[in-house]
Order: sequence, then structure tokens, then C-alpha cells
Amino acid sequence: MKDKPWRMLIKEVITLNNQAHLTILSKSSNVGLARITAATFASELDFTLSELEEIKVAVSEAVTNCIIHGYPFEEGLIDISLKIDNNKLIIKVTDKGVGIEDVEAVLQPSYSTKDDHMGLGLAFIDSFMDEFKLESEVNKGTTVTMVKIPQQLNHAVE
Amino acid sequence: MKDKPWRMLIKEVITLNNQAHLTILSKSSNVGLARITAATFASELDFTLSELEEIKVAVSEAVTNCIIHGYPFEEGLIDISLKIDNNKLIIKVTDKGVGIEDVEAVLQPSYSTKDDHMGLGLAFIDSFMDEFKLESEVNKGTTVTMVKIPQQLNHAVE
Amino acid sequence: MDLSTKIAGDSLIVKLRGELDMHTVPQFKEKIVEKMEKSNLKNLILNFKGVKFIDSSGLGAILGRYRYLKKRGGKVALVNLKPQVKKVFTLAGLLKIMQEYDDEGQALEDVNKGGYNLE
Amino acid sequence: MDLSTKIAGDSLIVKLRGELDMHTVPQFKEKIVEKMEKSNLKNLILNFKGVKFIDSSGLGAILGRYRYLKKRGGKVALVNLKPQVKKVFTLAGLLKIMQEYDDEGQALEDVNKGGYNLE
Ligand SMILES: Nc1ncnc2c1ncn2[C@@H]1O[C@H](COP(=O)(O)OP(=O)(O)O)[C@@H](O)[C@H]1O
Ligand SMILES: Nc1ncnc2c1ncn2[C@@H]1O[C@H](COP(=O)(O)OP(=O)(O)O)[C@@H](O)[C@H]1O
Repeated sequence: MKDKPWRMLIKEVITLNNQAHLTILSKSSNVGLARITAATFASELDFTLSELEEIKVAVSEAVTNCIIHGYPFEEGLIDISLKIDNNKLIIKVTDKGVGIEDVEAVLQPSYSTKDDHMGLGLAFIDSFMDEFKLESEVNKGTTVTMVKIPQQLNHAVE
Repeated sequence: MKDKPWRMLIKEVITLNNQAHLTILSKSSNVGLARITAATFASELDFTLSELEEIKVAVSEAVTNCIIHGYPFEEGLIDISLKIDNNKLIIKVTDKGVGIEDVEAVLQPSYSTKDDHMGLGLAFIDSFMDEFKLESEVNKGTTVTMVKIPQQLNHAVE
Repeated sequence: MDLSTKIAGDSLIVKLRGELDMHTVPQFKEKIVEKMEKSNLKNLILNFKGVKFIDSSGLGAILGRYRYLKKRGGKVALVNLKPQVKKVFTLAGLLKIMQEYDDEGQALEDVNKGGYNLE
Repeated sequence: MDLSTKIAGDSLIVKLRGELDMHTVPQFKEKIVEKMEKSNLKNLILNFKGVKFIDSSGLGAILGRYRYLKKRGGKVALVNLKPQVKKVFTLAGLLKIMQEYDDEGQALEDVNKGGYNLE
């Protein structure tokens, strides 16, 4: 272990744990609520402002997908589970909507089942988060799991 | 009906409805999360910035009470239900903690069961919100219900 | 999302304020289409100075305008992208087809003289 | 909550930034008590310029310091309260016992000459 300022040493010892749950209606006006709640929750960890912005984009994409693709016909509930586990941020966005037939296919960049959509949502999530998983069952619903670790911390424990 | 700018007329016709649910652990670091989520949710209505600040204080007081008084011994869950019903904001903050023996008594301003507390939390909620209700059962828990209506709207429908 | 617009020659200059996501996109599209059709305008200059958030829904709306105007010989210019907004544009590859400027004046000059051609 | 402190005569001047609630109160108390005891200071000047939120937990901590210092002949002065912060102080009746100033210099002058006496 190299010499480090004491603050970094402390960070290696104190591990944070916390969790919260947000449930919203699949209304477009709630996309902002979801990303602000997620970013506020995340700010307990040592994320930079730029990382917090990335988290906002990822959550925005996941929630937008639930609204547009998950519940295309009627309003439904979207569940956002937020967790800090050992200084790691874990976000799960779940809908009980139509689900995805071919998960492999939708993971291709630029793939979209809607003509006027860019098919970039999942690619953004993949770029902005450290880990990303898409699980879905037709007529049951879809869950996106995303993990992000503050880069500062990554460096500190190198 | 007097002559009004068209924006105000529209407001009389469009009624907003929405709801969301936030569940948090009774940790002090989550008080900020609760009030920011509540204020972001509320901002869908035509509240002034000053009214949004009042909502933040009220939510902060209610959640702080759950943490300090509701769960004095161990961590528990706090449920924040947010609702927009007919352009009216309804917030319910609930804990499943120790409850309150004498609800009438605690509603007195400056009453506090803790020596180093000011006993102002409930008084602030009462001042800052339009309606306020405290329900509690010993060993079951406590619910604070608060209602606020944007003043601009009050004036518009006068 | 607040949009304020002004017309300069055959360009519409739009100052955006707030967040551009699926909630605000309909308003964004509507206002821009309406103003441009009404005055038969060719180019669109978007000033992002007041925009602190954009996601792929926002980008999609801008790309839509770009494609529509391009077919008609018009351009879309981007002004004052904040770092976090620029990151999203870059990742989507949109800065390869749209030009970014530091101020409206320069953008206007460029689109007027039939300026930038990135493709 | 960020606190930066400096000493002027027998006063501690504290610049506060962020939100003062039950989460940040412990840090607020600790730092102020430590600095004041270490240098045996009498008065506390709190600059709220960077504070955009305070609730009754925050007020409680300030009242606690006020009572403690008053017993020892010291004072607490409040500088630069934003409207929403001032509203909460007013409602709690704290502006009847603590004096508010527009700048640190004035507050310092006043506490030094044994200034304000609201009671
Ligand atoms: N929650 C969801 N429910 C159903 N289908 C989804 C969901 N999320 C993503 N998809 C599918 O995955 C495709 C790709 O998603 P994405 O990369 O976000 O692009 P876009 O939203 O622009 O189509 C969507 O077009 C849709 O078919
Ligand atoms: N969620 C709660 N659970 C149990 N007791 C509560 C709760 N909220 C309030 N109380 C009781 O009501 C009293 C008054 O509350 P309040 O006006 O907020 O003042 P303070 O929190 O400063 O004591 C508290 O001291 C406590 O006894």
C-alpha cells in the first residue's frame, strides 16, 4: 500500500450500506423524478458530478423504456430499487409490462422496435454504468440491473 | 367568472393526477433524499419556489421524527406516499415504530419528549402545509398526512 | 423545458432551458415545427446554454429535425453544449453530422454562407 | 455540509455551505465546539450565505450553541440568511433572541463592542 492521504485510508475502512425504493406510475412526467431520486441517493457515495450525470442518463433511459416499450397500451407501475452495497451503487428498474421476446436482439446497438427511436437507450446504459443486465419475460415484464462504482474509489483501492 | 388570462382558464380545466411511493431506511442520510424526491414530485404542480421550500421543511420534519422518535432503538422502514389529486398535493409519511401515547399532547407547540429537541417539528408542518393530520398507535407506528395546494391556483379559482 | 425563439434570415434560433427528455420532447418538436413552418425557415440553431440534461429521447428529437431539414437543404447547428450534454451527443455520433459552435453569431454566419459540411 | 472557519479576536466566524438538518448537525456541532474550545472563543458568527436549507434540527443545534455561549457571556450572530432560511428562523422566534446581519464585518464589530442586546 502506497502512502495515501488519510481521507482515502478512511474510505477503505468505512463501507456504506443503504437502500431505498421508488415506485412511480408510467407517466412521462415521472422520468425526471426517477433520475433525480436516483442521483440524490447515489450522491451518498463519492461519485463525481460527471458520474452523477451518467447515472441520471442511465436511469432516464431505463425508465423511458418501461413507459414506451413496457407499457405501450396502458399505464402501469415502475419500480426503482436503489442500493448501496459495500460502496457500490446497484439500481434495478422493473416493469410488469409486455416484456421482450428476443433479449439478445434488442441488445444490439441501434436496434429498436420503433421506427422513430434511435435504439440508443440500452447502449447508453451500457456505456455509462460499470455493469448492466437485461432480464425479461414476455407478458411478465422487464428488469434492468445497473451497477456503478465511484472511480475515485476504484483508484484508491487499486 | 371574471376575465382571466387564458393560462389560468386552462388550469381550471386540466386537472393533474399522479402518484409515487418512496420507501427508505431510517438513516439520517435519507432525510435529504425524502425531501428532494417530495419536492421534485410536487414541482409538477404550480407551486412557487418558496412553497416548494416549505414542502421540503415539512417532509424533513416528518421523516426526522420517524428516525428519532419512531425508531429510537433500531433501524426501520419509512414510507413516503406522494399523490397529486385534482391539483392538490397529498403526502403521507409513515413509520411502523413505537407510536405515540398521547397524540393531543405532542401536538402542543414546544412539546417534546426529548430534552434537547425544540418541539417545533409538528408546528412547522402545521404552518407550512394547508392541512395536517397525525395518527398513531402505540407499538404500531405513526402516520403524518399533509396536504398543500398551490396558492396561485387558489387565487385562480377564487 | 422553456423555449424562446427568434428569427434571423431563414434561420430559427432557439434558446433552450431545462431538461430535454421524453416528457419535454413533444413540446420541443411542436414549437419548433410550428415556428419554422409558419415563417418558412430553413435552418435551426439550437442554443443549449440552459440545458443541463439530455438523454436519447432528446437526441432522437434533434436527429428527427436534422433529417427533415437536410432533405430540404437546411441545417441544424448546436451552440453551447455543456460537458455532460456534449458527452451524450458524442457517444451517439451526432457531432459527426451536426456542427457545434461556441456562440450563436458564429453558428448563424456559418449556416448562412451555406457553411459547414461534415459529410 | 461544508464548514470553513476563521478566528477574529475572540469570535469564531463560520461559513456554512449546504443543508443543515439532522444528518449534518452532528458535524456542525462537533467542528464548532472543537474550534471554540481550542482557542477559548466567546462569540460565534454564522455566515449562512451558502445554506439553502435548514429545518428544526438545524435550528435546535444553533439554539443549543446560543444557550451555551450566553451563559458564558458570549453571543451568536447570524449573517446572510436567504429568504427561505430566514422564514424558518422567524417562525421559530429565534430572530427575537439572535441578531441578523448583512455582512460578517458588521456582525463582528457589533459582537466585539458587546453590541446587540435583544432581550
Ligand atoms: N422495458 C422494456 N419493455 C419492453 N421492451 C423493451 C424494454 N426496454 C427495451 N425494450 C426493447 O429494446 C429495444 C431497444 O431499446 P433501446 O436500446 O432503449 O432503444 P429504443 O428505446 O430507442 O428503441 C426497444 O426498441 C424495445 O423493443
Ligand atoms: N413518528 C413519530 N413517532 C413517535 N413519536 C413521535 C413521532 N413524531 C412525533 N412524535 C412525538 O411528538 C413530539 C413532538 O414532535 P415535534 O413537534 O416534531 O418536536 P421534536 O421532534 O423536536 O420533539 C416528539 O417529541 C415525539 O414525542
